[in-house]
Parts: sequence; structure tokens; C-alpha cells
Amino acid sequence: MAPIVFWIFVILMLGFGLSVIVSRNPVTSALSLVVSFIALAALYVSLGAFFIGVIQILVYAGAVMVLFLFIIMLLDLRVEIRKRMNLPAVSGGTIVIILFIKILFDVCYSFNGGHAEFPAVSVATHGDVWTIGTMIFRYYNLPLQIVGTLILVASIGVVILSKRELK
Amino acid sequence: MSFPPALLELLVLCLGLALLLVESFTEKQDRTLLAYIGMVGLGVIFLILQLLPPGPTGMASYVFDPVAIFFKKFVVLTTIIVLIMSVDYATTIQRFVPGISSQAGLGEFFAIPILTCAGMMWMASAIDFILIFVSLELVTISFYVLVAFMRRNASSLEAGVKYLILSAFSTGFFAYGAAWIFGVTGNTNLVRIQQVLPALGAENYSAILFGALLVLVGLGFKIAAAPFQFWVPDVYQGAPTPITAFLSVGSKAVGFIVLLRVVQAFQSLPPVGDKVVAALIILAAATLIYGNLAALPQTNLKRLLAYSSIGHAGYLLMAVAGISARDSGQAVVIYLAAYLLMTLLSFLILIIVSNYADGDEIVNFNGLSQRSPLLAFGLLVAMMSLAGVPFTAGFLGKFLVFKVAYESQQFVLLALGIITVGCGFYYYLKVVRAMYWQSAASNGATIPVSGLSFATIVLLVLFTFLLGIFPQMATGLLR
Amino acid sequence: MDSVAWIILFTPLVSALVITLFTQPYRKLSSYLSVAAVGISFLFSLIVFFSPDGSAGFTWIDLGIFQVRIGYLIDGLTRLMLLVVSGVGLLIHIYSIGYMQDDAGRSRYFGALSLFMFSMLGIVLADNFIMMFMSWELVGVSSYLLIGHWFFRSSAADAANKAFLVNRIGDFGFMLGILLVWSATGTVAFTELTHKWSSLALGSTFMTVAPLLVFCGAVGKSAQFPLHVWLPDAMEGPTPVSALIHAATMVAAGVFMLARTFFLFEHSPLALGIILWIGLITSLLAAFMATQQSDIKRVLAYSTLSQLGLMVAAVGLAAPGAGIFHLFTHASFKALLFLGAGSVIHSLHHEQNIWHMGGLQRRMPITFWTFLVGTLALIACPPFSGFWSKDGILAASQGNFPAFCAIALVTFLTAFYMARLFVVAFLGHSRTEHAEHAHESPRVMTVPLILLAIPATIAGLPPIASLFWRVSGHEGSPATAIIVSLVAFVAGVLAGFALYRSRDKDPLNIPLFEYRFYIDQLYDQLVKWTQDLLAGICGFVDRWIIDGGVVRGLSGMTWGTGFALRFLQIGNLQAYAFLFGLGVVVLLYFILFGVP
Amino acid sequence: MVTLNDYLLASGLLFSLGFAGVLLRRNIIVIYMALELMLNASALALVGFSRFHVRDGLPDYNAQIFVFFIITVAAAEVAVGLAIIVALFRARQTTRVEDLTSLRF
Repeated sequence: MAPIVFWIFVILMLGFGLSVIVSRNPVTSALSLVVSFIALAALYVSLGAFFIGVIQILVYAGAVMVLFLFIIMLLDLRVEIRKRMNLPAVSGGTIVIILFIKILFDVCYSFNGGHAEFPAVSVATHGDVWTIGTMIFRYYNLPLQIVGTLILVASIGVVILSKRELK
Repeated sequence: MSFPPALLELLVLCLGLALLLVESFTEKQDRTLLAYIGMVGLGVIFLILQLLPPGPTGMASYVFDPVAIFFKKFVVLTTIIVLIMSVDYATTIQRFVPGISSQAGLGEFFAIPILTCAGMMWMASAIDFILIFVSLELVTISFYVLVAFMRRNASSLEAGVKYLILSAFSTGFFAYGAAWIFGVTGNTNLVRIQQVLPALGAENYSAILFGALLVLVGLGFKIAAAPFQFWVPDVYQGAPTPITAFLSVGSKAVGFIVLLRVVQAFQSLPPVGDKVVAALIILAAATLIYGNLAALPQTNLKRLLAYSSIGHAGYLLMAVAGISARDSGQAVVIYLAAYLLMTLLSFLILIIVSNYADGDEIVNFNGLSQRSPLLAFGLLVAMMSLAGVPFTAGFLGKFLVFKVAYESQQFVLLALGIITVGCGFYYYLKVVRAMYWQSAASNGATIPVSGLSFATIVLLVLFTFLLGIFPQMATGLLR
Repeated sequence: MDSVAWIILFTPLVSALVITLFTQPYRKLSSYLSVAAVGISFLFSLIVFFSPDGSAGFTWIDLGIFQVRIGYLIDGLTRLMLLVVSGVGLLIHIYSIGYMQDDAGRSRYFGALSLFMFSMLGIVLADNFIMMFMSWELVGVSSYLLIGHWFFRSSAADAANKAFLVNRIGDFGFMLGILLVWSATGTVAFTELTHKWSSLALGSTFMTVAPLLVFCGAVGKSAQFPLHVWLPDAMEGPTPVSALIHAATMVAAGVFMLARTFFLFEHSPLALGIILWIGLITSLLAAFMATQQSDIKRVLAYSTLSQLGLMVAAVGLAAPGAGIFHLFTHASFKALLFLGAGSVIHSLHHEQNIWHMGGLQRRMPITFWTFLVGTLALIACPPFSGFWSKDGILAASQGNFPAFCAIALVTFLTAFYMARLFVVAFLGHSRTEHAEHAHESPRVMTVPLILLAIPATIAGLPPIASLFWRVSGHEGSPATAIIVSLVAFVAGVLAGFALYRSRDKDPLNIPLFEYRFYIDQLYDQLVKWTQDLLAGICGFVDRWIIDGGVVRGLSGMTWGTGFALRFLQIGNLQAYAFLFGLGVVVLLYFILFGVP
Repeated sequence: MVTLNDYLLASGLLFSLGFAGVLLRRNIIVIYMALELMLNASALALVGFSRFHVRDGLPDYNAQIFVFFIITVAAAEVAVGLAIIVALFRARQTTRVEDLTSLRF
């Protein structure tokens, strides 16, 4: 993949990610989030992870964003009133973030093998969906069942927490 | 034995599902019946666990070793007692959950802890980051629901939101750390990681350490280690009390088993393992200081227990930091067993008394010794044990932890531990003083205790003493 | 043989458990249970008395480096102590049935008494330091419970606290001593220690400091100067308790412990010297104080202190045998005196001031005569038991002139203040209405008095004493000792009679003695100062570190208090997240780049 | 040439953005979005590492399966989280963190 395409998507992802955390309007944030994640999905595809890229778009653009937007509309959230900047909070947070990024860069650059080109891979004979599917049902059956339980608990929880009058 | 151990969690899961089904298809049944079914079912699971020998499971990511068995028994027992508490707490739940019928939502309140229990049991066996992650999340998400369960109670909701945000925050760190560990070692399985680590080049040490520390942060949140413990007092205070007990015992215990397994895996590479231990020492010291000092000015018993739970996390971390000593794991296990007894005992009595006195401030316990000698004695034993008075389980736990710290030459931690025990005496005795020295408030009638709670209190008190007087019993916990 | 020792030890424990757990509401039953338990212990102690030496035990707690053994060691010392503890204990239990007749907390009382018997027998039987120390602490607990039995009286509650705290000071030293001994020899068992200690090649400082730390335990428990202050206050407890615990047995545990572990001390002349003088100072101070007290139990309490000082001094003179012999005779006559005092107090409706008594010889004849026996024994009148044992100590001090004088002076003072007590309380005319209407106590109380009067009279006679205890060197008691002791005794009695005969109030007024050399006041001041200081420090910590640091710290500090206050307004969750993040970054930074 | 390092930096920056969002924003819903950014950053790192660790000529699919689970869990978490936030809004009419201070000290 051409580096230029990679950098475009990275910039898209990070730019809209930044927009998520700086925009005053929650709707803008939610939409930026989706664009950021679509760019992220493109990066997945660029790494050959087609299945992950697809479910990324399906889950985030299809479900999560709708959920966020729906809730924002439901609660009728408006643009945040411009408040005076809280200097200590912002500066403190910024310093923490800058320190974290510094540590992260140090770690990334020290990581051996990070600077070389990716090793060559062949295309999976049955495509990666087949491979992942087989592995999930063959080796990762237990986590799959746990995730099933998790979703059950989550759906019960959502009902409990939001139904107006429980039975 | 032909009984596959992995079936146990599925049985617990089925139990939870069965309760949910019964809940939805019956109309007039008394909902507390569900709790009793749950207790009996979990009791059967406990018996099976008692009989199953440790052995291979045929799965790479799932082990059934003595430690796993201990923790499974531990969480099953905790869940049973939490259900007992929930029955006592049902009136409060009904008050704060909107519903058509008077018992709306109760069925779910009894069923979700059983599903959580299944998640904790999976965590006890998990040695693969994927399995750890999903079971950890199952536990976490059920706690989101349970903490915020009383949705007409603003405190419960506030606690729910605080837990939600901070927990998701810690999950982010955990997942990122696990990603890095995978990136460096090419494995998500702890056993495999332990095997490949010694061959790791020195230039990758900071990368693997970065991953390990972030995983530590994620687990540090679960076990309430400073500085990742800020949620604890608020959430413990706001959550329904049985859930607080569940959080402080079950959630913390499974956090510790994962922590133990991860730290153990990293010991195969001393340069990294030592730094992980150094991080644990820092966390332990911070946790000890914070938990014990901040507890001093507390006037609310529930909040006091929250700080005390942070303090105990500090002692447990001391034991984990002493991983180089032979008995480190054993000390953690015995300390947790003692912690289960005394913490659940305090919460159970707290629920009964605060139901009656309508408040969980320490002043609500004034003169309890006259109103209800049994409850006062039970709480006295719990406080003594939490403080670490000899001949109680808590003393044994602290003794072993200090021994481990001594053997692994963590003298600074040892000194800190001994000093903070002194602080502990002060704030635990505050409760005792209220019960025995202060005279009762206007409401001087005796407090009614249900038969089941009565039996539970007696058993917990009994075991607190038995464990303290016959420590050999405790060493048998890990067959 | 094996099971006998265990029966002696555990029967009272069983009784204590049964009483506290089951028979709380049945007060009569509880008292009988307790008496039966100590009766069984006494019977089996008799069996042990006629059995050969022995020892056995088992490991109770085994945690690798740290082992706790429960075992017993039976030798001459143990036999005698078993007999004293269970014998006096039995009589006092019986007496308590009468004395505590009207008390609502009788079950609690007898439960604690049984617990006390268990722990005291544990000290006596112990074959190692750890078991002894645990029993030692349990004795402290039961003494605390019994002193504070009438906890609704604030003076009783205060006295219980005082006793407990003062004893903790001594026990702390004791514990350090045990740890030192253990670290040096690797064992805590007495028999092993006896061999190892003498062959230990350590500096003389260590060989002095370690035994002296162990001695601290005795200073606390046997109420030696400067930790003697708790014992007189402990008289707030019921009188049988004062007799059993604070006169006959528990306070003697310190002396017993010194005798048991004498092998630690015998190699250090300096340690022995310090022990000797602490004993003598205690003895003298207490004797002076006793001359000015007007509470009958307090006079007896100070005389106990004084006698305990003599016993400790005997150990310091390297004659622990003489000390134990005095312990033995003292147990019987002091218990007798206390029970006699209790009998008086009981029939005078809890009147304890001797100036409100008088003329009791006709109204309470049994009490009168037995009390006389006890007094004669205490003031070392031949041939009563006290004469022989005190003479033994005096004889042991022959080579040490200052000590000899001090003991002679104590003998004189003892005779003086006991004559005073006796004359004022029993002779002359009745000074109050209560005293006029006094009547003899019930039989359940007088029978123990009579039974105790027997050993108080005869136990010291050499042929009888040799049955119980072999005092080395006593046979050749030099004439000077006997003469001095007799002169001091006669002078004391005469002075007492001359001064106090038919007086209605004290002709002497020595505030220094009456106020116990102001030692308690000094301690109170000290405690107050320390408390003020601690409170100041705590207040400072609370205000500046807890409030200012931790609580505000939760909401985010690091930017100074001014910023922190504004940070607080933002809301906690964000502050938590910030601190969480800060923690992550600091941890990462420190571990990745900080730790070498 | 795009190397693993570039992907790791991208993922690290995304993670830091999420981190910053949690620290700096006051609207709970936006904070929640920032948390999603953090989770997705770890997913990106995992996919990068999956491509980096080649097994039998194929990317290491174990990591992709991890990502699959992370995405599933994240979705469930969003559902529950938003339900709690809605319940909170109904009770308190707010989604701002600074209004949630009744439990403190």
C-alpha cells in the first residue's frame, strides 16, 4: 500500500479523533467519531485484516454511532456553553498527555523490528473470514460463549435501567 | 474423573438463565424464592468443586489448578452470601426501583450476580489474555448494571456513572497493555509468554515492560490499588450494599488471581520481572498509606469499609510484591480467605442494622451491644479481624503477608505495613467504641434478624476464629 | 500422667467457654460450674504433686520459621505453684459464691474467673516462652475484665484501663526480651534454653540487656517500681478478685517467671543487682505508703506490693528459692487477709475505711481470729509461716549490708502498719452504725477463712515446709538474721499499738506517704503532657496532612492549594480520571526510566 | 515504506487522544466516546502486531480474534453505559461530570 494512502487515512483518523474531543456540539463529536473509525477500518484493510475492517464499519457506523446520536437527540443535548477555560485542569491534563506521548514514542522507537518492512504474507486459501471463523469456533469457543453471556447481561441491564415501569 | 471442569461455569450460567426464565414466566411467585434457588444451586456447585481434583483440562487457555479451584470456591461462596444479603436488602431495592408490582426487578437483582459469578469463575481459570479480557468484561459489565441498579436513587446512579467511566478507562489501559504484550511476545497465552520471555532481546525490554505496566494499571483498578482507587469510596457508598460487598470481595479477589498469574509469568525474565515487582512495591506502598490514612476521618461505616478495603488491597499487594518468596501465593490466598470472612460479616451486619436504623453512619451503631448483642459481637469480631487482632483470621493473614515481605526482603514495605496496622486499630476501634461504649439512640428496640442471616453470621464468626486459632486449616485451602 | 496435666489446664477453659456461651442466664449454675472446674483442677494438681517430673506437648501452630508449642513442664516449682494456684483458687471460688450472691453479673464474673484460672495455670505449666507469654497476656485480659467487673463505676473502669495499659508497657519489654533470647538461641523452650544460654558466647551487654527486658514483664505483672501504680487501683474489683489475682497468684506470676527463667539472670551480676534494688525500692516505698492509708484494701494492697518487692529482691540476691518460698506462704496468708477484709466489708455494707470500723472482735469472731492469724503471719511473728519465709530472704541478704538493712526496715514497717490496721479496724469501740450492727458472714465465706488460716499458721514450720519446698541454705539461718527480724517485729508492733490504741483519727499525718510519694500524680501529668503532645500532632496531621493533603488531594492537588480549590469545582470524576492518568504516567515514567 | 512503527505511532496517538478526551472533557457522553477511541487504538495496535507476527505465511489471526472480542465487548459496553447515562439524565437532568459530586470525601 502506498505510504501516501496510509498517511491520508492516519491523518483522517487522528484529525477526526481530535474533532471528537474538541467540538462543543456532541452531535459533531459523534459524527467525527464515525469518520475516524471508518478511517481506522481502512487502516485495518491496509494491514490485510478485511474481516476486522468490515465489522469495524458495521458495528461502529451501523450500531454505535446510531446509539450515540439517538441518545444525544433523546436527551436533547445542546452545544456546550462556552465556559472559561479551567486552566489548572487543562494544563494539568495536557502535561499528563504530553508525558504519556513522550513515553509512548520512546517505547515505540525502542521496539525492535518496528522499523523494518512487514514480513511477506501469502493470502489465506479460504480468505480471512473463513480462517477467523474456524479459529473462533475451534479454539475460542469459550470466550465466544462468555461474550454471549456478556451480551445477555448487557441487554437485561439495559432493560432494567431504562424501562419506565418494571414488571 | 470424567466430569470436565469447564462444565462448572456452564452449570452456573444455566442456573442464572433458569432463574431469569422462572422470573419471566411466573407472575405471583414470591421473588425471594429465586434467591433461595440460587443459593441452593450454588451450594451444589460448591460441593462439586469440593470433590473435583485439580487436573489437565485439555484447553490451553483454561487451567484447573489448586489456585483456580480455591478462587472458584471463593467466588461461589461469596455469591451465596451476597444472595443472602440481597434477600435482607430486598426492601431497599423495591423502594428505589420503579415497577408495577411490588417486587419488580428483584428477580434480575438475584440472577445477575449468578451470571457475574460465572464470569469470575472463568477468570479464576483463565491464563490467556483473550479469555481474561472477556471474562473480566463480563464481570465489569454486570457490575455496571448492579451498581446503578437502584435507579430512583441518585447516589446509586452517580456511583454507577463513576464506576462506568473509570472502569472503562482502566479497560482501555488493560487492552492496550495486552496488545503490547502480544506485540512483543507474539502470544496471548501466559504460559507461552512465560516460555518465550527469557529469549527476549534487551532492546525490547521497555516495550514489554510498557505492556506489563499498563496491564498492571488495568488490574490495579479492579483490586483498588492506589492511585487507581479513587472510585472505590464513592462507588462503594452509592451502590446497593450487597453489591458493594460483592465488589469488595469477589471483584477484588479475581483481580488478584489474574495479577498473580501475570506477575508470575513475568518472573521468567528477571530484568523485567524485577521492575514489575518494583512497580508493585510502589503501588503497595501508596495503597497502604492512602487506604489507612484516609480511613481515619470517616464517619460512615460503608465508606470506612471502602477505605479499609483499599488498605487490605495494600497488604495483599505486599504479598504479591513478595513473589520471590516461596509462600507468596499462599499468603495471598489465605489473606483473601480471611478477608472474605470478615468483610462479608461486616457488610451483612451493616445491611441488617442500616435497614433498621435507616442509615449506615457509625452513629447508627451506637449502643448496638444493648440492642442486639449478637450483631454487636459479630461486628466486633469482624472489626477485630480486620484490624488484625491475634486469634482471628485477619491476624493470620497479616502475619503471613509480613512473613512474605520479610523473606523477600521488602523491609520498607514491612515497616509501612506495621505502621498502618496501627492506624487500622484506630479506625476499626472507632466502630467498636460506638457499639459498646456509646449509649443507644432513641430507638432502643432489638433488631430482628432472619434465621438465614443469623446462621450466616454465626458461621462467619466461627470460621473467623477457627482460621485464626488453627492456621493449619488455612494451609489446607490449597490442597 | 500425660492427660492429668491437660485436665488441670483445660477444665477451667471449658468452664469459661460453657459459661460465656451457654449458661449466662443461669447465674447459680454458672457459679457451680466454675467452682467444679477449679475443684477438678485442684484434685488433679494433688495427683501431680505426688507424681514424678515430666514434660510433654504438641505443636499447635506450624508456620515454617515460626512454631508455637503447647507443652507442660512439671518439676518442683510447677508442683508447688499448681497447688498454690488451684488450692487458693478453689477456696476463693467458694468464697465468691457467698460474696457475689447479690450481683447481677455473676455469670460474667465466674466466666472471667475461670478464664483467669486457665491462663494462670497456663503460665505455671508452660514449657516455653511463647506459651507463657500468651497465657501471660490472657491473664492480663482476665484481670482487666475482673477489675472492671463493676464497670458502671467509673473508678473501676479507669482502674481496669490503668492496669491494662501499665501492664502493656511491661509486656512490651517482655516480648522484646523473648525475641532477643529467641534470636540468640533459636529456641524458646525452657529446658533447651537452660543448656544453650550458659554456653552462649555473646557480649556481656547482651547477656544483661536480654534478661532485663524479660524482667520488665515481671515489673509490670508483679507491680514493681516504677510500674507499681496499677495494683492499688486494682482494688476497685470485687474483694475475692483482689485476694486471688492481686494478692495471691497473678501478681506472683512475675516472681514465678523470674524463678523459672533464673538461668537467664544468674550469669549477669549487674542484672541481678538491678533486680535486687528494684525489688527493695518497691518494698520500702510501698511499706511507707501503707502506713498512711485508711482504706482497708489499700493497706493490704500496699503490703502486697511490699512483699512482692521482697520476693523480687530475693531473686536479685540469687536466692529464687527463698523468693518462691515466700510466695508460697504469702499466697495463703495474704489471701486470708483479703478474704477477711472482704468479710468485714461485706458485713459493713461495703464500708472500706478503717476509721469507720472498730470493735469487730466480738461481732465477727471467726473473721477476727482468722484475720489475726493472717496478720501475725504477715508481720513475721514466729512460728507463723511468714516468719520462716521472710527469715529466709533476710538470711540470703547476709552478705549485702544495705540490702539487709532495707529488709529489716521493711519488716519493722510491716509490723507497724499491720498493727495499726488491726488495732483501728478490729479493736476498740465501733465508730459507725454499720460497725455496730455488723454480724458474722455466712458459712460459705467463713469456711475458706478457716481453711486458709491453717496453712498460714503451719506452712512455714521446717518439717512441714520441707514437704512442699526445699529452701537451700535456710537450715543454717544465722542467728543475726533471726535476732534482727525479731527485734524489728517487736518494735513495729509496739509502736503500732502505742500510737493507735483507742484513737479515732490518725495521729500521724504524712502527706508524702498518704499520697504515695506523688508518683501517680507525676504519671498523670506525664500522661497528660504526652496526650496533649500527641493530640497536637494528630490535630496537625488531621488538619494539614489528611484534610489538606489527602482529601483535597482526591480532587487533584499538584497545582497547589489555590488551584486545587478551583479544581474541586470541576467535579470529582474528572479529578479522579486526572489522578488516575497522572498515576499511570508517573508509574510508567518511574519504572521505565527511573528504576535502575 | 510504511512500517509497523508507523502503525504503532498512529495507534498510540489515537490512544492519547482518547486519554486526553477523558481528562479534559466534561460531558459524560463525549468522555464515553473518548473511551471508545482508547479501545480502538488498542485494536489498531493488535492488528498491526497481527500483521507483524507471521505464522505459516499468514498473519497471526489470534490477535485479530482478540480485536473481534474487543469490538463486541465495546459495543455491549456502549449500550449499558448509555443506558446508565440516560437513567442518570432522567434523575438529575445532567450529563456533566461536575454535577456528580454528591458522593465525596
